[in-house]
Amino acid sequence: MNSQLLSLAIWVPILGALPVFWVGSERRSLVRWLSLAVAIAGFLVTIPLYTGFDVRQAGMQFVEQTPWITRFNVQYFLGVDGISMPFILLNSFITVLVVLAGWEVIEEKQAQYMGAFLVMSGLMNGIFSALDGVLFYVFFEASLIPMYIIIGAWGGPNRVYAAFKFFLYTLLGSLLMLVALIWLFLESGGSFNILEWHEMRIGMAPQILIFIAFLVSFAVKVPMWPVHTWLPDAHVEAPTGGSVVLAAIALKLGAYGFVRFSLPIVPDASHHLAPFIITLSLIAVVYIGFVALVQTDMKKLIAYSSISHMGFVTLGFFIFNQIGIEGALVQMISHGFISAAMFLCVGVMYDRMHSRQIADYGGVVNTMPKFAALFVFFAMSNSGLPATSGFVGEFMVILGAIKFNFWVGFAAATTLILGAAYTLWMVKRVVFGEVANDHVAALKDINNREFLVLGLLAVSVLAMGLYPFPFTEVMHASVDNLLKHVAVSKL
Amino acid sequence: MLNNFVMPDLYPAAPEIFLLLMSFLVLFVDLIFGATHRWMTAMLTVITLLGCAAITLVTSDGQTTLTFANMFVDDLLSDFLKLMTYLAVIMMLVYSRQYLADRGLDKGEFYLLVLYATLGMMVMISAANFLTMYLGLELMSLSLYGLVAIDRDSKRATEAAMKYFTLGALASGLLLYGMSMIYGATGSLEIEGVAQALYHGQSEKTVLVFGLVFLVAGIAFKLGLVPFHMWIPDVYHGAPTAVTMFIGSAPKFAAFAMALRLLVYALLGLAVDWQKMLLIMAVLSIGLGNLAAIAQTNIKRMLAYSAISHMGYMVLGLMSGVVGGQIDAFTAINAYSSALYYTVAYVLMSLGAFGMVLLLSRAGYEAENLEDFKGLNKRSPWFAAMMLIIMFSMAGIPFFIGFFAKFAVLLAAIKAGYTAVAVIAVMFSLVGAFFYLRVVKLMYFDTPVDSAPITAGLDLRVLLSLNGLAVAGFGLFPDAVMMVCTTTLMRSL
Amino acid sequence: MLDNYFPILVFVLVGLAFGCAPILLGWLVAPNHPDSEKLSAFECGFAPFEDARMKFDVRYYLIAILFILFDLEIAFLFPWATIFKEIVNTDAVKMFGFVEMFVFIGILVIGYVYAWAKGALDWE
Amino acid sequence: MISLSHYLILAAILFSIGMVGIFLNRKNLIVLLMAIELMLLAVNINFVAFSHYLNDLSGQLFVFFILVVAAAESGIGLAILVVLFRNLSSIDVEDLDTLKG
Amino acid sequence: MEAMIVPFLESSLGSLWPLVKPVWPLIWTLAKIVLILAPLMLSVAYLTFWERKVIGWMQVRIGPNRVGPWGLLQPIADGLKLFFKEVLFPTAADKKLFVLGPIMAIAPALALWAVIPFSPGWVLANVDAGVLYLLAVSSVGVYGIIIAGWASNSKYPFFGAMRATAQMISYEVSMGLALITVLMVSSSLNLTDIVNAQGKGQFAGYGLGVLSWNWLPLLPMFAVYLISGVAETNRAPFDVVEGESEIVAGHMVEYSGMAFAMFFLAEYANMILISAMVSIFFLGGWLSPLGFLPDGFHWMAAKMAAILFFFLWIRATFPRYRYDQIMRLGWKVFVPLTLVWILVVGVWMMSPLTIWK
Repeated sequence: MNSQLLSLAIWVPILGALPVFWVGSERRSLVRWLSLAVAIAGFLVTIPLYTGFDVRQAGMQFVEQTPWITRFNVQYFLGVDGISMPFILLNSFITVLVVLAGWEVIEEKQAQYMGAFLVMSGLMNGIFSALDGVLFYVFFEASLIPMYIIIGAWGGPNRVYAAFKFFLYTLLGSLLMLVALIWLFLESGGSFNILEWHEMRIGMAPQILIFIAFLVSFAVKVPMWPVHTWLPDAHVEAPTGGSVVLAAIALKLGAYGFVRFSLPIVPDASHHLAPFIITLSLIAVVYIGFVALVQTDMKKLIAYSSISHMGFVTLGFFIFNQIGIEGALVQMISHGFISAAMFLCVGVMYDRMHSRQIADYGGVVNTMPKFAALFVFFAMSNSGLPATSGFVGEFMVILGAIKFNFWVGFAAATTLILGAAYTLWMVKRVVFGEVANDHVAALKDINNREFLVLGLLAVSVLAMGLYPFPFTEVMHASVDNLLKHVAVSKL
Repeated sequence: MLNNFVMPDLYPAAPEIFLLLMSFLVLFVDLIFGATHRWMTAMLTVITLLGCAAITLVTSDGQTTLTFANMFVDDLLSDFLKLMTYLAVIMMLVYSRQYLADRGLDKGEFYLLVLYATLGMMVMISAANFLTMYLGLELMSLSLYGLVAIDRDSKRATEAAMKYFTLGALASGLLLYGMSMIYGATGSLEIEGVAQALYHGQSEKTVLVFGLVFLVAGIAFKLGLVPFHMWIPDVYHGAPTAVTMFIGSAPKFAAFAMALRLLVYALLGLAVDWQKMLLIMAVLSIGLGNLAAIAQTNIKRMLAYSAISHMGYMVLGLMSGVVGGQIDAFTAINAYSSALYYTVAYVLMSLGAFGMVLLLSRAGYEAENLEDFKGLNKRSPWFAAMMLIIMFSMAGIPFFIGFFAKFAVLLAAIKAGYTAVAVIAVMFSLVGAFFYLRVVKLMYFDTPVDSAPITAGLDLRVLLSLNGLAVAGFGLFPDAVMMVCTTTLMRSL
Repeated sequence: MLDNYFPILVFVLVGLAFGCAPILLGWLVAPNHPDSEKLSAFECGFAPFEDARMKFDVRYYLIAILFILFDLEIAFLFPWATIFKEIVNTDAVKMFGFVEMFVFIGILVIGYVYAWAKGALDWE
Repeated sequence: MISLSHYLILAAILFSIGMVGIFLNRKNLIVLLMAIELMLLAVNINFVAFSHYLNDLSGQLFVFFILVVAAAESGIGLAILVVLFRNLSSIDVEDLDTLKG
Repeated sequence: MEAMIVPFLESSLGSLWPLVKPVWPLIWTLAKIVLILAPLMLSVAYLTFWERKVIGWMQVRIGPNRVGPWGLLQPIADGLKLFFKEVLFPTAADKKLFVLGPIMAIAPALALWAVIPFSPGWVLANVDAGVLYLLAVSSVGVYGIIIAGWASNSKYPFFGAMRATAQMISYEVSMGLALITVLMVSSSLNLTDIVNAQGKGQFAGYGLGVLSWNWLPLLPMFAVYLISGVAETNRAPFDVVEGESEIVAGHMVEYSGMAFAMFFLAEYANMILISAMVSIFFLGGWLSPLGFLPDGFHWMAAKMAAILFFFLWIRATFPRYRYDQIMRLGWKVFVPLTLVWILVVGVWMMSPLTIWK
């Protein structure tokens, strides 16, 4: 079945960005509405992916396959399974929110800002749907360009440093992946088809090398401790929209890479090195949790919290059981909503106060009650409060971890405490208490647009927390399939 | 003895002959109308090149034809490279029209030297004998020396010309010495003859390898590989930008042809020996080129170092054709076509990058410092985007042609078993990404220092846009160019 | 064959000796009473106040370069001229041998005309 | 009797002198031009010697062309030198220091 | 002749002969060289005398007439005078080069005679590349002048040398091009062959050898070669190099005594050489002009004398050219003329009307 849906998901936003660029920043309202239209169109074309998805099928769906570079047998090969499909929806959805979030706050070069996000969105859909190694890599790298521009052009005072750090760190990783991809191509006798690679037999030594090459790439992207240092910088300096996309989608790319490449292609190496990854993940969960505690900058705090949460994801992948992996995937989606929401909340405050320092705030609830309510709700879900989506993922991963090894599970579980500690402590300092200063006193509550954005996210978080079945349902078959792959040695 | 003479077939050399004849016309037209109607000279030059292209296309039959007593070869490779050369030269001429006019450099000699340099490149591309190779090389080099010094009042340009001349002459000396040794060892000056002699193995290895060392050194000089790269930064920096653009574009095709014809067509039997040399030089070039580029504040100098590193990547492809001394047609074509593709991609990007420098320059002002790119996005979002494309392409980021060029070369290298080298190469391309990113940073993140409006003519704007879009377009659809490169080599090797 | 050149070598040496000997003899035989006036450079009664090796007209360079080009043309013409009779008497190359060299000369003439028109041959 | 290797060694020595002249010469650009000529002449010796011993005329033919090119090269070299001298009022190698980096 | 001398020496030297034998070729060559040089030097000496006489007669005066009968010992007196003059080395001069200058001027002027054939077999070295040798070595003479001018480190010599060099190389071009036509019709680089080739032809068959010589069919080239020869030796009217009234004596200003004499000798030796070359290339060398007269050295001598007279004649007749006129004549008249004539000769030889079979 050759459907055009995935192509639409990729190219509608990218091509839609062209008129946005062309309109230019002078005609602001036209640019906004046009961008919004493109973003919504981009989201709408992804909905059939969910509605038309066959949950019983483990393989790839909505497959598109045409030759691209015949010289190297590279194909324009797209397809989604239960693992990748939700991310496409998530990404397209978040894009709509990002466009909305940048509605008024971005004053300079708005067309380029919006356009960059639309392009970014298309490229990321490409990453999630690419089933060809080169195609994946191409999307993976290309997505750096808009992000680099977004951070550098609309970011904070230290944006240039952050942008370079972001770009070079990520590039560093992906370059090694390129070598690994080429190696796999040659080893497989001339194919870049990821699905064929899944069936390939590879010796242990090359497996380890390939695993490491992929690990460097994806670990930087996730980011895992100790290559996470670019993330706080990037998050802090990026404009709100940038942070949102980074946290909600870009980080998932790395984790997704593990599931698509590392685990099925080199399962033996994965098993072999799993303790190492688990250790790193736990360090991320625990140590980074502590680091987050001492942050004075809200964005930085959320950034560290993201690292910590992503540690959960990698942990879930490398304990090799159904519930762990599914939990990790749920955690990824949930984190996509929650971190997006958190950054948007910070963005809302930043737009008014131009400060992200916790110390500059206090008693926000007094002047912005609607906002405070939402903020507190998101903070709760970030710390894994039951009935929010954050709880579901974390709980599943912890369960899986305990199945795997009690102490691992135990260490992971500390995140519930730590998460609650740093998030809620921040909320307490920012939202509650006396009005700290005149600036806070002068704050205006969120407008309808902001309310719409945050509200949509709140609904999603709540829905996923209360009834995660629609999400887990689509994953089930694919995760099953994945585990089967991982279980079989390829030596 | 004279009775054995056979009239050479002039047909395969039709483009060269046409260019030569037309150059006389250009010469006299410039002499008569030059003072008042310089545009006629320029126009005729472009027409000449277009005519050459037409002739090359029409006479291209895909067959390998030797003529002039086996000194001159017309095969698909030569046709392709020549067409690319014309394209690069025409683009250079369009790009630099305004620049030259503003600085009073659009003398008749400029166009003539460009034509003769082009002729030299064409002869190099079609050379089937050491003699023709050398003559083509010198015709090209001598014209280029003259071009660099065309701004007679510029201290920098003349100094650059002197350096270029000295090192260029040294390079041809090395090359010749190598040729003489190989001639002595094989008894033939013909590329085919040398290959035959090597194949039959009746030549003395010591003399051969001794000659090879010099030959490779000469080629490396012309390609600008470390440690024979000293001239590149100074010449790129010192020469008028239009000339820098010329040096940085079309001659790379000729240099590629030279490397391919001498090393692969003639000395494939010594592949194991020259591979080692190329390997070292490639790694050094990639390393030093990328590292030194970081320290530059002048964009022409930066691009010069970037050229060094790019040639390093190209050579990476060139040296991957033979694995462990075993010649396998598929591997060879794969490797050489990747190098060819890299060259094409590089020239396209290089033209665009220098085109940007020309775009920002205006009468009495050289926009050749990196500072001049500050805030370009505010001055002209469109051209900032073009430069962004070119820079990312040079850095090897997809979806641009530069990525696929690197990809092809890396693939060839890994296929030949140079995985470690490939890893080093990609690591240095990370270093390289840094300085390309810096240009993007200047354009997008900084505020303009120079807020003068861009005054470049419509021709430049249109061509630059097309150039940028081509870099992107050939990245989205890289197959066509790749296949052309592969087919060309397949039918010519 | 090289034997033929032996007398030439001897003659060259004799020529050199012939150049040295009289100077040496003259130096030995002739009086030698130098003084500073005698040894100063020839001028119009003034002491020379700058180095005599000064800048000189660029046209001398031009002449030198033109000379090289034409001299080389002659170098190419020599072998051709020497066998021209043979060329004329061989039907296979008769026309070619003739036309080819005039193509060569023609190209040079074009350059020559260009140089003339550009004023490279004018002394004033 | 003089054998091929004698010629080759002579050529190698001349070639080395030429190369050393280019690299070690810090004084005068004219010397540089002469060093280049020397290199080319060394190559010519090589070609002629090989040509003689291989009994193959093409090597001597090559020499002819090398001579021409060498002349053209020195023509260009001199021309550049003159222009350089006009700008710099010096032909010392050490004064070529505008371009650095 | 060698065949006669060797047995004689063998018998007279007896046991000493084995000692002499290895160097015998050298001795024999030296003897021949002396046989060439001695008359040459004598000719040079008396050429100066003759020059003064001829010019004297043309200007209706007597010329040298005091030293010896009819003044015949005048050149000897001049030579002796120069011999005892002080040789000065100016302080500013580069001593080594200063000495080298005159040597470089005279050595090639003499060495060139090695290949000049005076009559059949009368040649020191009958080499096949004679013309090339002539061209090559005659170019070396330029070095003598330029070295002298440079070494003197004085303005007049410097200018003189620059002028001389430019002029000499300019006319070398037209001489070389003119020579091409000679080579085309004679098909050899060997001077003896070139002379012999002139003995054949339609007119030579009728006994009118003089009309078969190259000067007639190549008349313009003959003129070009002759005039270029005058310019090449820096003789009047092309003597701007040493033009007394302009730059005193050009490159020779700082020279005195024997050093000066060397330049002088070189100039006159060159004159004689040019006349020999003109005779060989265009006037049939030792060939007799009319069939019934025997060939021989006397013809060669007569032709050279005639050309030398021409040299002296034009010196007495023409005013000095301006430098720019000299360059114009060389580059704008002679070069195109010779190029055209090469074409003419080429077409002529291709056509059925060719007189060179």
